[in-house]
Amino acid sequence: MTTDLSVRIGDLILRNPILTASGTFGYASEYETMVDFNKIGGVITKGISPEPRLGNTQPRIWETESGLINAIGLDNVGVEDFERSKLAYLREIDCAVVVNFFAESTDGYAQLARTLGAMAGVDALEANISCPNVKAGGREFGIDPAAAADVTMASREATNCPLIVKLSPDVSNIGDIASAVENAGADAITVANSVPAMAIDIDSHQPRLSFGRGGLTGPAVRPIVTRLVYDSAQATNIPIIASGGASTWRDVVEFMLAGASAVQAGTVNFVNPRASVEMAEGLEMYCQQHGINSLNQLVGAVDMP
Amino acid sequence: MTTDLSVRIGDLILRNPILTASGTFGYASEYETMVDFNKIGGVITKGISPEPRLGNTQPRIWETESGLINAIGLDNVGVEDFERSKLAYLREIDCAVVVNFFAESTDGYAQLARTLGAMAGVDALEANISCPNVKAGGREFGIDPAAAADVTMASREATNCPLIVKLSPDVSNIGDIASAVENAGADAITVANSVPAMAIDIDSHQPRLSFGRGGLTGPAVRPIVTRLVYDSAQATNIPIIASGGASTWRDVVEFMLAGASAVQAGTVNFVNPRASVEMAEGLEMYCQQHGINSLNQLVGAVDMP
Amino acid sequence: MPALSRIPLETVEDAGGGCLRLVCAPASLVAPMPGQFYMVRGPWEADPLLPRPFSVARFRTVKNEQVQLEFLLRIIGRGTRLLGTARAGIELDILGPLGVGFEQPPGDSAWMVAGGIGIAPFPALTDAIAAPERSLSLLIGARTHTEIPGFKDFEANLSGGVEVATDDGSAGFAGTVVDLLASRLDRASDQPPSQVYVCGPHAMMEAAAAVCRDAGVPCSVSLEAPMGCGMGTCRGCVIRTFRNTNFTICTDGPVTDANVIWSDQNSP
Amino acid sequence: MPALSRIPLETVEDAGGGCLRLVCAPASLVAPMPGQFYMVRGPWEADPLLPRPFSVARFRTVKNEQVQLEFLLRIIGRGTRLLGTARAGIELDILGPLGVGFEQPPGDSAWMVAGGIGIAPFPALTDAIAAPERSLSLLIGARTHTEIPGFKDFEANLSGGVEVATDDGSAGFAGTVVDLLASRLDRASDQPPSQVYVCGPHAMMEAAAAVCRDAGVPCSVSLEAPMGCGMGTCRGCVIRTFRNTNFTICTDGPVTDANVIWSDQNSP
Ligand SMILES: Cc1cc2nc3c(=O)[nH]c(=O)nc-3n(C[C@H](O)[C@H](O)[C@H](O)COP(=O)(O)OP(=O)(O)OC[C@H]3O[C@@H](n4cnc5c(N)ncnc54)[C@H](O)[C@@H]3O)c2cc1C
Ligand SMILES: Cc1cc2nc3c(=O)[nH]c(=O)nc-3n(C[C@H](O)[C@H](O)[C@H](O)COP(=O)(O)OP(=O)(O)OC[C@H]3O[C@@H](n4cnc5c(N)ncnc54)[C@H](O)[C@@H]3O)c2cc1C
Ligand SMILES: Cc1cc2nc3c(=O)[nH]c(=O)nc-3n(C[C@H](O)[C@H](O)[C@H](O)COP(=O)(O)O)c2cc1C
Ligand SMILES: Cc1cc2nc3c(=O)[nH]c(=O)nc-3n(C[C@H](O)[C@H](O)[C@H](O)COP(=O)(O)O)c2cc1C
Ligand code: FES
Ligand code: FES
Repeated sequence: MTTDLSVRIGDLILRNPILTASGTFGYASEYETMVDFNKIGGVITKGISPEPRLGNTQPRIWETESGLINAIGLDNVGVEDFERSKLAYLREIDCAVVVNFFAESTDGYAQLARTLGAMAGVDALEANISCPNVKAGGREFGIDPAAAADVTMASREATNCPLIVKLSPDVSNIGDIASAVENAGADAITVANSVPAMAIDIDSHQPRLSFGRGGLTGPAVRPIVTRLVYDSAQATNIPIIASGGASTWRDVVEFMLAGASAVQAGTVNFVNPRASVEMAEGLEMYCQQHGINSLNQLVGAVDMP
Repeated sequence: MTTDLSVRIGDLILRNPILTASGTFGYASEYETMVDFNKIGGVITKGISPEPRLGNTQPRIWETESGLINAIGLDNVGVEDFERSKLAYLREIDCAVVVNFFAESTDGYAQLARTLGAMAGVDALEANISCPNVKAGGREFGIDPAAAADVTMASREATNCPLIVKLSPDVSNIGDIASAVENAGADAITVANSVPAMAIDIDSHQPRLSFGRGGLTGPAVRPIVTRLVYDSAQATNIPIIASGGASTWRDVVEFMLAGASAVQAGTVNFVNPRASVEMAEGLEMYCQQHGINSLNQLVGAVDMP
Repeated sequence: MPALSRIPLETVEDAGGGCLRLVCAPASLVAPMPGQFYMVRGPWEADPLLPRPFSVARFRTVKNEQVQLEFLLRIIGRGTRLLGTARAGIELDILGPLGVGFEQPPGDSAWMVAGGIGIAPFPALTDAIAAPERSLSLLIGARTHTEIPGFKDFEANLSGGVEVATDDGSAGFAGTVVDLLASRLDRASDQPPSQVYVCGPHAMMEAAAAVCRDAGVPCSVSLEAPMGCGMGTCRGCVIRTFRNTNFTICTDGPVTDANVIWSDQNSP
Repeated sequence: MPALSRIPLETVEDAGGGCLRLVCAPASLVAPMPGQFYMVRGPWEADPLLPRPFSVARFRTVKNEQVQLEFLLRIIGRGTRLLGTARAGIELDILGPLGVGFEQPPGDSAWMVAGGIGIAPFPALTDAIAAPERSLSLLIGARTHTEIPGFKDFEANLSGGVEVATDDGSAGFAGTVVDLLASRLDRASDQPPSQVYVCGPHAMMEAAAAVCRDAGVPCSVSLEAPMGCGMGTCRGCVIRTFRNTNFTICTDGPVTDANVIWSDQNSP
């Protein structure tokens, strides 16, 4: 038996549900010798902004128990250089290419969606409305249903490219936001981003990261994100893409049972650069062993009381 | 040099800032052979409700990476049996006794605050408005500033006993809720409770806990709670009590730098039943080594950019 | 009186059937009762987080009244796997003895019924109840013969013999150990054991308890649930009895008369 | 071409000064350049989570063209502590070789300047650049003499000698290794080294770089920052140069000419 692992996001069909998460996989070329791109569903680029950004100063990352806090500050090449120097490579790889992007205003999102969505080789866009690590742009759009809907609608109107919107985890009712984003025209929703967090050096009294706060990712947050995925899936009918702590194919299956149609491999790429391929292979094996021939049998199949 | 480690919460003076967290220390007698009560600031009892509660069925706990998910369902003896069979012991121990309580309505909170606050031997009350693990009572009061203020005000009017209010972590702006609770008359605020979470068994498709969801605690959540403590301390002038992931005296210092006046030892009691005493001893040593003679030099002293 | 001790691990060895035998260095401890358990944690960071509960498999009092503890455990998940890769010399945090252990059998014969690693507490129990006039038997079951943990070193005291059951018939009786128990009770209906002790998966213990109840034989079981504290405080291990009351496995148990949990029929 | 390999740990031994020497089993690997590094992780659960970066301290090509890697590390925190308690035989996940290593010195003499564990890459560098006509010296500093890691086994190739500096004067030159460097450059002003290689804490490297710049001697440094990926993707290790550009330590470095980071004065 072969299992059909494909996933549809708007008009885009992914070979399988495994995507690499934005900011944890560079612009893909870095992993050329490690990852067989034709074994995963797609790659998501580092977040692209209208202008290049240097990001924050050192220190930018700090490890905590089973987690990582980062405040990179969206260090990226900017949209022009992205097109000039990164896109050619991405166009050649044999999996979907999703470009993650963010701006400081609703208009900024719309403009960038238009520009990126028109580039050949860009298969989908992921609007990051949830970055905790910059002063403007990001999180303030992700914690309010109306603002989230505005950004979604503006981006939606600017492009026909499949549009994913990436939500914040630090909200009380993610279903409300997911539903607002669905109604505003998103093709899929990523749940979630890093969780706002902080760590302090008790000797120097300085925060461990130069930015002060940071975002927590990795296995530590997976149980939180699993609950957010479940709540989002209950509130919407578009695909939910899980992002937070997935490390093995078991975590992939768990997220799918909670309601995810696809799963991002993020921090785990640092722990094991081949993780995304191993997750895809493990999922296939699980499906074959359990006689699952369509992922629909899995997505949202948790047996809640 | 001796350091004054005492902390004031309303009229109550704690010997030092270490408290044991509700639900992780029973009714104190269980740890008689392990913990020198006269070395910690106080104990907080399991959450008491108007009626006894059996709690949820098995399974009730599940371990995740550096964390624990629980859905005990507030299994407790109820207020009558608490007075009859637990209070006598608590009255004798040489540290502050804080009674954690919850009800299903604002009135219920007020009545219970009145009853418990009048019991000799009860030094302070902690209103739990943030339990994720029951269907009614708890979390819905903790995610909305107005509801949180109502419960606080009703409890405040019912008793003169020092009143602590325990907030939910899964909110976007904890400062707003902390500030509402302060204005409604709380003497201190506990930040936070377990983080709503979920885990699923990929073989059975059942949630790992009978209740479906649960609350995540332990070291995994500490960086999140540190950020919540910082935000709460920025928004208020009453003592903030940190609760979430503290395991060593280093974590105590870190929470205090973020703005906590006191720190609860929770899940760590399971890992090391003597942890609360070790935290108090370690804090004292740190203060002496760093020439800190008043905790005011520490509380909120993080050097944010 | 439970105590928390840091004790060097003296021996780690393969016990067969995917199981591990851990022997701690002798330490100043209160001697446990058979059936009591300890919460055990190695010197690792925060993952795995919680200590793990293990029944004392055997113990001896050595010179200077020090107590030497031995555990038998099946490698099933993250915590037991780490214990399996530990080297002798590392220090374990050991909290105990905890809970309620086994009682002496009321008469001259007793049977122990183990589902797989459920054998763990029986060497200690055997040491404690073996007597010249007493017939002790062990019935042990597993899915297949490779999953049967080693139990050689207490066989000498099992005057009533050892019988093995495997679901797949690869060794001994073909069927579950509960089937074996039922058939043996049947055959021994004129001379039933004075006590049956059962340790294994919950479903197996519940079935064994029903078989004993039908045969009118007292049955004590050693219950299991995920544990946080081992001290009655976390309320993680609490189960509901047939009377709709709570039973806290770590303090009311782990050992209890089966009828407390599953049946209002009085123990005979 | 970095690769990810799972390699058994052949030897773990105390290297003195709170340091540890790890020797991996020979494996089919690309040989590294001295100054390159590997991301190393043991077989533990999710805490500690990330692999840790270590410079290759030494390597040799053995039969069948297999490469045997050796690391020298100071036990400072949770990850290095766990490596210190590991037993030979466990498997390490090793990603590398990563980054840019040291270049050959442009002339006949070269000095290596190490701050404490900053000595780590210098045995491999020494192996690679030692030549009959070349004078190689090592300057090593630490706060006190007990913190100086062992470095005996490559002394033979250090034809220019080894000098020690301790902040507390407990061994060798009393002062920092940068003071020692300055005074030695002063004395050697007529015959300066063709290259100075520096590895140690950032402040020490910056100071050493300034001293070299004043003396007109090329200085290459091996930079450090907390690392997530080692592959240029996480952006965790990025530092800002004096030109306000980003320098990605794991891919642009860790080794670089000091002037790239700290000064617009051209390398002489
Ligand atoms: C009183 C008591 C005595 C026990 N005695 C023994 C013994 O002597 N030998 C032995 O091999 N096993 C014994 N067990 C079971 C043993 O505790 C589990 O196998 C062990 O905790 C599994 O840990 P893990 O990290 O390998 O598994 P994981 O699956 O990784 O553990 C995840 C979580 O589930 C819990 N858990 C998993 N399986 C069980 C289980 N069967 N019972 C309770 N909690 C579980 C763990 O404690 C942990 O919190 C006993 C259990 C109890 C309650
Ligand atoms: C390119 C490079 C090569 C290195 N080579 C060596 C070597 O050969 N020998 C050696 O002993 N050390 C070396 N280091 C430093 C070494 O990586 C750290 O000492 C180690 O990561 C500390 O880990 P820990 O878990 O013990 O410390 P912890 O303090 O528990 O680590 C916490 C976090 O901080 C990071 N961290 C802590 N100290 C440092 C540091 N000095 N540099 C970078 N990250 C740090 C860790 O990676 C981890 O993410 C090198 C660092 C880099 C960047
Ligand atoms: C170092 C780092 C950089 C990140 N950069 C971005 C980014 O540029 N845009 C974005 O939307 N998310 C970014 N993220 C968030 C990840 O895409 C992902 O949502 C998050 O890490 C949670 O998943 P994980 O636990 O699997 O890592 C970043 C995460 C990390 C760890
Ligand atoms: C098993 C368990 C039971 C708990 N019961 C209660 C409770 O009854 N009332 C309450 O307010 N908090 C309860 N909590 C939350 C703790 O008091 C504490 O706020 C939380 O565990 C976070 O702190 P920690 O990470 O130090 O454990 C419980 C936590 C655990 C783990
Ligand atoms: S294990 Fe905590 S109450 Fe039993
Ligand atoms: S370590 Fe990730 S970019 Fe350098």
